[in-house]
Amino acid sequence: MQREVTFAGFGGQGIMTAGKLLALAGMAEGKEVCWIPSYGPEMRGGTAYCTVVVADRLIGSPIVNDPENVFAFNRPSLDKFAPRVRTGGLLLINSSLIDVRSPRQDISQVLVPCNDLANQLKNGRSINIVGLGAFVARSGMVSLEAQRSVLHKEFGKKKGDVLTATLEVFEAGVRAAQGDKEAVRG
Amino acid sequence: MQREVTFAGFGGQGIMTAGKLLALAGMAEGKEVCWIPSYGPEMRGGTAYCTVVVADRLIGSPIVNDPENVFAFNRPSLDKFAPRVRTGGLLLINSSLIDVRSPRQDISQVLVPCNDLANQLKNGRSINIVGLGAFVARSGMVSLEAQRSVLHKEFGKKKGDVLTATLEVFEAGVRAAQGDKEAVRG
Amino acid sequence: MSAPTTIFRRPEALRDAFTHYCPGCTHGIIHRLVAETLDELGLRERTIGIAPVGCSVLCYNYFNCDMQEAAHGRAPALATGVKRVLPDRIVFTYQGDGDLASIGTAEIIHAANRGEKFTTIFVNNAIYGMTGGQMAPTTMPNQVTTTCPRGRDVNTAGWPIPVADVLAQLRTPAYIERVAVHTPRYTVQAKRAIRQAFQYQAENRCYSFVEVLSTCPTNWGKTPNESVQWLEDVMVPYFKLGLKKSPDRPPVE
Amino acid sequence: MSAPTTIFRRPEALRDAFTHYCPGCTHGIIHRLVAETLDELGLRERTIGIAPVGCSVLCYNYFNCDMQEAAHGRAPALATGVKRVLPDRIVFTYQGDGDLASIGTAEIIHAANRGEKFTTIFVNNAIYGMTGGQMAPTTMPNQVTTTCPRGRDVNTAGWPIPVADVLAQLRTPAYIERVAVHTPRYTVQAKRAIRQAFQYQAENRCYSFVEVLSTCPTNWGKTPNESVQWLEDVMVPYFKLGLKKSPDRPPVE
Amino acid sequence: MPRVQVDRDRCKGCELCVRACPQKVLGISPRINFKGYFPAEPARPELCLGCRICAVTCPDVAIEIAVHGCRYNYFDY
Amino acid sequence: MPRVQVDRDRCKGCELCVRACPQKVLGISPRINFKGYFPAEPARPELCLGCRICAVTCPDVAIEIAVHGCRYNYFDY
Amino acid sequence: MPKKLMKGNEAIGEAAIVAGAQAYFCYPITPQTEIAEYLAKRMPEVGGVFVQAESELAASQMIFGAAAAGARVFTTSSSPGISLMGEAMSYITAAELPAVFINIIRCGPGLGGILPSQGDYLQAVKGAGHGDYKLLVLAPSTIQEAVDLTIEAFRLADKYLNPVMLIGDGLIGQMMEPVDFESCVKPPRLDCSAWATTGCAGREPHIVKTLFLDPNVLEERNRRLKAKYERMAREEIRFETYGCDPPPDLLFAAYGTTARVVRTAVDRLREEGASVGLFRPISVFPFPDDALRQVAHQPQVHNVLVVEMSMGQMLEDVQSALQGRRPLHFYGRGGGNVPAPEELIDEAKKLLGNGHGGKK
Amino acid sequence: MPKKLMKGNEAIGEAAIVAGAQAYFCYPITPQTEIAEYLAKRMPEVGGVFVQAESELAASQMIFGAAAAGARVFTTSSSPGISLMGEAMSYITAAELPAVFINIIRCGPGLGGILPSQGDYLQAVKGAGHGDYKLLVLAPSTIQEAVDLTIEAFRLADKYLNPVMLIGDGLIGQMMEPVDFESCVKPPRLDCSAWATTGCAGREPHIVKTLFLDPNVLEERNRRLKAKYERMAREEIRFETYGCDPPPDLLFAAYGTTARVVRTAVDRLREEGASVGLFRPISVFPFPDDALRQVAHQPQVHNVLVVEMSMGQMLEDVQSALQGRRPLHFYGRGGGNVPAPEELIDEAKKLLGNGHGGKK
Ligand SMILES: Cc1ncc(C[n+]2csc(CCOP(=O)(O)OP(=O)(O)O)c2C)c(N)n1
Ligand SMILES: Cc1ncc(C[n+]2csc(CCOP(=O)(O)OP(=O)(O)O)c2C)c(N)n1
Ligand code: SF4
Ligand code: SF4
Ligand code: SF4
Ligand code: SF4
Ligand code: SF4
Ligand code: SF4
Ligand SMILES: [Mg+2]
Ligand SMILES: [Mg+2]
Repeated sequence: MQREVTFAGFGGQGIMTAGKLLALAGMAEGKEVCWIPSYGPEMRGGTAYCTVVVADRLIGSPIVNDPENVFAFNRPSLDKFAPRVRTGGLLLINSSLIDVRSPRQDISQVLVPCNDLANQLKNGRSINIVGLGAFVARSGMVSLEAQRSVLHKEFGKKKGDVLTATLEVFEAGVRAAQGDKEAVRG
Repeated sequence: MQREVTFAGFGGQGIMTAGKLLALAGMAEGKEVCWIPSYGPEMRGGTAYCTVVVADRLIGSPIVNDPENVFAFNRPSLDKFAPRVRTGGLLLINSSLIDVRSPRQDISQVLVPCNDLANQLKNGRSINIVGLGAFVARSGMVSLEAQRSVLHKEFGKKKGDVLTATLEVFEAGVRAAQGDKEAVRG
Repeated sequence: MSAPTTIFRRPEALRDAFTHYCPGCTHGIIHRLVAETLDELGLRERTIGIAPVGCSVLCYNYFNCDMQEAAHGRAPALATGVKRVLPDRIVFTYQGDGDLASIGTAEIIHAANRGEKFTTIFVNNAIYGMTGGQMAPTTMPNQVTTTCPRGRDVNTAGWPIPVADVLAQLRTPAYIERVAVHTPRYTVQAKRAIRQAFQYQAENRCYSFVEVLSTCPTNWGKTPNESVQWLEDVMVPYFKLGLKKSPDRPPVE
Repeated sequence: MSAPTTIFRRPEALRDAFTHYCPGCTHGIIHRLVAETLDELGLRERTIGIAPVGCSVLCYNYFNCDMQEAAHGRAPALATGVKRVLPDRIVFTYQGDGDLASIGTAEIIHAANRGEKFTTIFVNNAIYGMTGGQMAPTTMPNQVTTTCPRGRDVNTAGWPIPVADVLAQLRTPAYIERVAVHTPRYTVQAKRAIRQAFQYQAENRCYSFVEVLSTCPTNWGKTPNESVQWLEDVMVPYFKLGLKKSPDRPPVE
Repeated sequence: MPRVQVDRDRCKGCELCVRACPQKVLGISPRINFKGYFPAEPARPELCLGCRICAVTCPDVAIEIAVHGCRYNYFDY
Repeated sequence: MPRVQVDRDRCKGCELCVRACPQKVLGISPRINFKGYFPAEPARPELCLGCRICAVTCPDVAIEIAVHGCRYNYFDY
Repeated sequence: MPKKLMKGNEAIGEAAIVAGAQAYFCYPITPQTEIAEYLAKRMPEVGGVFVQAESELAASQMIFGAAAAGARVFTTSSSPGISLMGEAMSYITAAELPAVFINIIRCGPGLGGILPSQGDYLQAVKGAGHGDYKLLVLAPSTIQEAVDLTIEAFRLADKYLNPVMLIGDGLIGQMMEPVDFESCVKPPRLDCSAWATTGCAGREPHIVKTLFLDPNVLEERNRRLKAKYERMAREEIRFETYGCDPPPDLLFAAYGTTARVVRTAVDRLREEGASVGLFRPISVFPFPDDALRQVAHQPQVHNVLVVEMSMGQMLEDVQSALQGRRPLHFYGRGGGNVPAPEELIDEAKKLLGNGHGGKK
Repeated sequence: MPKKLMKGNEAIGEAAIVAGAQAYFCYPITPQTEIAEYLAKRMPEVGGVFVQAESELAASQMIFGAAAAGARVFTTSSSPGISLMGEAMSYITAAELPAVFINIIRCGPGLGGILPSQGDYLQAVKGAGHGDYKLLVLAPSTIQEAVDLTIEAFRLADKYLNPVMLIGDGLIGQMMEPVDFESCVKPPRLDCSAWATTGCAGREPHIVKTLFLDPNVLEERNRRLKAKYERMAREEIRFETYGCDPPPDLLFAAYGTTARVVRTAVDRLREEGASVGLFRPISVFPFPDDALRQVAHQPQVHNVLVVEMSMGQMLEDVQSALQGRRPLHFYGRGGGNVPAPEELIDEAKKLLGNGHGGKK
């Protein structure tokens, strides 16, 4: 069994970190994992994306052209990756910044207002964690417990309320995905 | 038919030029010629030598390990090259600077007091031309006429009495070789 | 009422392209000054620019004149090649501090010393921008970068190289000046210097070199306005601005 | 009558080898000064010298201490590698003007600027000796060489690079001096400077650099004594001798 | 009267012009532009002197300035 | 009395010492040495001051100087 | 220590530390700069030397100096930077010193791009520098293998007194995978007291050099190097086969990340019943030509398909090894494109279509 | 003009002038410095550009700039200097510009020595630089051929918009032979108005670059280069055979000066009645592998003996070409030693001794 997701958005949205946290959760579950970044031109700006593969045996190709899951954090990412989602796969859309959906009928689409949720919790920079919560909750690619314990481990060392704040936005994401009324099934 | 000579001596004795003049004479006679220098370490001093090949067909190997003729202008050159002269070949020795002969019995040896002859003619720097005269006269590798005409062509352009002086030492060399009483036959 | 007169607009020598530079990065200002100069002196159509490797590698897409892209640090060698075979054209290199003051040290010094008749615009932003913020030869003492995470230690990495001052020690006649573009007051001076540099070239006088202090908000980890302040507070006192050498000065002191 | 006292003899740090240098070439004097210094300061047994590519490439056969031979121009990079891993050893590079001021420009400038704690002996003989007399960056105006057969034309080849002066512009503390060895009067000064340079290194103070004006009778086409005169008449007036920088001066002016 | 114009989609919202304008003419728009930046805009256009300081400051040549009638050059550029 | 000694086979006959000696002690030997050079030799040894100028001058460290008894250092070296 | 999720570049940096590297000299270039950034932090922590050089050329010469002084040293770069190290490679090999070079290859030629590539294979195995010299070249295909081979590279450099190069395409540098440093063994400290330039107290001076004016002496050294490479060919061949027992109808040959893509294609093709296998060279110099022949020349093998992120470089070695005895096919991607398993499956099917073990 | 007795280096310099070279950038190094010295005099006489650069690296980048500006340009060096030009070779090829590199090879690796060698063969034909690029490489074996191929190099560089390299061992540079410039044809001036950067008056700006951020665009360029090399392999194969009709029992393969030594050995062996011949590649990239196979795979040919002044470099190309179908032998000299005819005769006799056409 091999599962994949591509997180895509602006540079600075924390896309890469979200992927890394997910991969760590996969590892915590004893799975094989692989995190593959896009590393664009040697300069600032533009879109960034990463793909995470979690599998129960050695991972062959790190290149996944038709990922099972895609999370588009901004419009250019939606345009680029929505057509690639594998038939039957899942497309998550950051509805705070994207006001359209993919015309595809053969995939599931879930809208998550990442920026709005993060802003509501006065943690505007954590849209990636909101997204991670929503993605894990919806895809089950790793267990929520594994993901939470990774967050504890990674943010526990940070000073101040970082851990609490992070868990808060994570759970907001989880709830959004679980209680999502706007989900569109293909 | 292919004929070869190696001229060897100190850097500064004009060895390379003598070889070049010989090669030009070969060319003037319509032969194939090749002039191969030793190009030692990237620095001054030490011994220098060059080999000239004159042939009536395309010259293959420019490397001649057992030349037919050798002209040793100083002692280290004698030590190095005398053993290599082909059996039946000719060894010319600048007896002004070298007071020994090769113990070999299978070659001809000719003594030419190059420095003395040059000095006698107040042209101490032309020991190479003395040697060239002696060599051509003795070996017949090119004709004396061809060699003389090359000297005319090469030194005729120079200002002053250079040509006259050059021809003078050349002829001294020629005479020395022709009238050599000390020649040792192997 | 008469039609309005536009008193500030994009120069013709700058293409109408959206640049890839980060918000507030002063590479953009320097581009504009060069382009304005080419327009004002009427040089654009006989100019060949050489792009470096660095954030400004893509300047070949922005300058509206013939352009070449060099290998990292080698722009002065390319420019030498171009100018020698096309002596009546205008040639300039546009180079960052990693490009010019690190890997390309030999090339810039020798082009300047041969007195190649081209112009160099040297963008000193105290960091390697394109590769994500490593230490440059011009990184300030104690400045943190990804390859000096504890701040530049002058005991092991040395002091920032004052390139313009070093080049000015060469005896070959040249025009060398250091300027900045972080506020309009400085930008006006920078414009004058860049114009002067191209002017000398157009007159076939000498090699000309303008070092421009520039910001890199992204890799300095500062907002554009904070960056302007940092440049003023930290870089300007160290990298003394002004004319370092002029071709009117005799070659040997 | 008591036994005679020898008041001048070959230093221990100079092997008893016949050098390949041409008659009258002052490379030999500079070798001796370095060797005497190593002896006098007691450094020989913990010294690593780096030979250049140039006439002095074979100096690894002459100095009686550990030696490495670098690629052309790269001695300062090798020295950096050695000194960084063996900080308590004494390291020096011995380099010619082609080696140091042409192909190795970037390496010398950056080693000096990082303040690497080694010593450079820079032999400026205004020519490429080893390869048979081509133009060097320090070849004098109008001097004839095989690659400037009409004499160095400062309009196309630029003026000779005054390396010591250029390096002195770097802000990193260093000891930099220019000396000559064509007559004993100068040689005595040169010896003092070389000793000072190694002294600073032994004290772990700074990078130290001594530029030594030297003759190349063979490629200058002059006798040794004519060469001495030419050095005095032509090189000394241009390459100003003396202290250019001392570590006691503060790094930023 | 001078007129300062900011090209919304060329502006990267760096705020250099905002700080540079001696008249505080410029402010930041609350609406994101095509490239995802919050661009500058003339918030108090009536105060503009046409001094060109903002334009000289802008790294993205996003500002154009026009005047009606005569104008005074505050600095040579 | 100072004694200047030239190592015949190490000397390359460059004549730098000949010119440098203030006392004109040194001259060039008419006999070629092992390496093919005409080496320097003390022509007027009795004039030698032991000043070491010749030795400091020699690029080939071919000169050794010894003194009997006390000596005066003309220069520090 | 449990497994750590690490970026290839950082893992390589840590591996060098585990291997006891004492000095690292570098110049930044994407996609390998994280090695430098990581070591800028780590080297001082372990008392090692970190120097950002003025160029790749200088960095490669600094390791020359430090290696001659007896230190365990390395440098890293990516394609354009590696092209500036050819001089040093030749010199260090000539001087018979241990040193490690790492090339995280990006797409070329020229400035090219920063995306992954295998376009520097020939440069690595045939020689960026001049003269008769070779590097021992290793090509990992996972981050763990990059770690293991980095450490191995230091050991082999010492064993042969010859530089060793690790080549990884950009993905090897940029991916994250879990790595385990627990089983890593630090190579013993090399005894270099017989030649290192450390000061001559109590012994004769050491000279490290590459100039040999006597042709016979230099020739002798040339022959010694040659003998070294022949020994490597006997002792250091490394490769892996996958799906080769029983012998496949179609044999893929690929290395590095590309080999992983092939592996996925092989898995999928085999699920569909196709007879395919993979031969993966790990040492690319010495190239496992005998081993490849042994697999490929079995009668069941009808076709060989080389896959590379290049226009065909390892292809030359495979071609030479196969001696024209099997039809040889090539599938290459360039410009930073990584072949996808689907492309390889399509390619394979074309070759299998002719009735030899293809999907029936 | 009658034949002139010229040193190879000077003849090459003159040939470049005859070929219409407009600019030459160089750095001195033995054994090719005479090219620079000759051109320092000659270029100004013909209105051309002569610049002594600060290094080989700079010289190679100067020709990059000048080539992009539309000039006919070249540089020359010897082994260590060539190792500093790998970056430029990769860039100039990527930018698809014509330029000529000349390597008068000395013995290596490292500083090595200055005597003749063929030890940079692999560097020349496989790639000193990074990325998928190739030079067209020609190897003369007489001074006249050096002249002819130098001129040809300029023509081919224009034809393919790709750098061309001439490789000669040190003897090619240092020997004197008579040369004839009369029959030389200057290649026509290339029309580069479509891409050269000469100022954009009256047209859109030209951009000469090698950075292509879009992988598909870069891949497309990679494929275009590859197609170019395939075209070279069809159109530019050059070789010579000697004593191959009827097919010899023992076939020598050698190039450059070495081929001349072989020729002498062949002559002498044939005088003794032995059946020997020579295959001499003149273009070494593209390598004449088909042609070599056609000769070597004839049933009469029992052995192939490669002779090089190296430890076996062209050997790799011959091996690949022969496909293991003929026993392949190697005789190499290093360190600056040039094989003598006698050595080759001895070597040949060992192989001929087994009854196949040897001296009876
Ligand atoms: C030979 C080589 N080495 C390294 C690099 C990687 N590289 C690209 S840009 C750059 C530095 C850019 O810094 P700078 O010149 O200061 O320009 P900036 O981006 O700051 O404007 C480096 C090291 C390269 N492309 N080529
Ligand atoms: C990369 C490289 N380029 C060129 C050379 C050839 N070369 C050897 S020494 C030398 C110049 C020597 O001149 P300098 O450094 O001034 O030393 P000198 O002989 O004058 O003491 C050159 C160009 C080389 N060996 N390696
Ligand atoms: S990284 Fe720095 S230099 Fe580069 S564009 Fe951004 S701000 Fe400007
Ligand atoms: S060539 Fe010049 S520098 Fe070299 S040894 Fe001779 S005189 Fe000295
Ligand atoms: S022109 Fe002057 S006053 Fe008007 S907006 Fe710009 S800076 Fe402000
Ligand atoms: S300076 Fe330019 S880019 Fe920056 S906010 Fe103002 S208009 Fe926008
Ligand atoms: S010691 Fe002085 S006086 Fe005596 S020979 Fe030497 S230079 Fe002359
Ligand atoms: S200076 Fe030395 S080498 Fe020269 S002549 Fe005098 S003793 Fe001989
Ligand atoms: Mg910068
Ligand atoms: Mg010199």
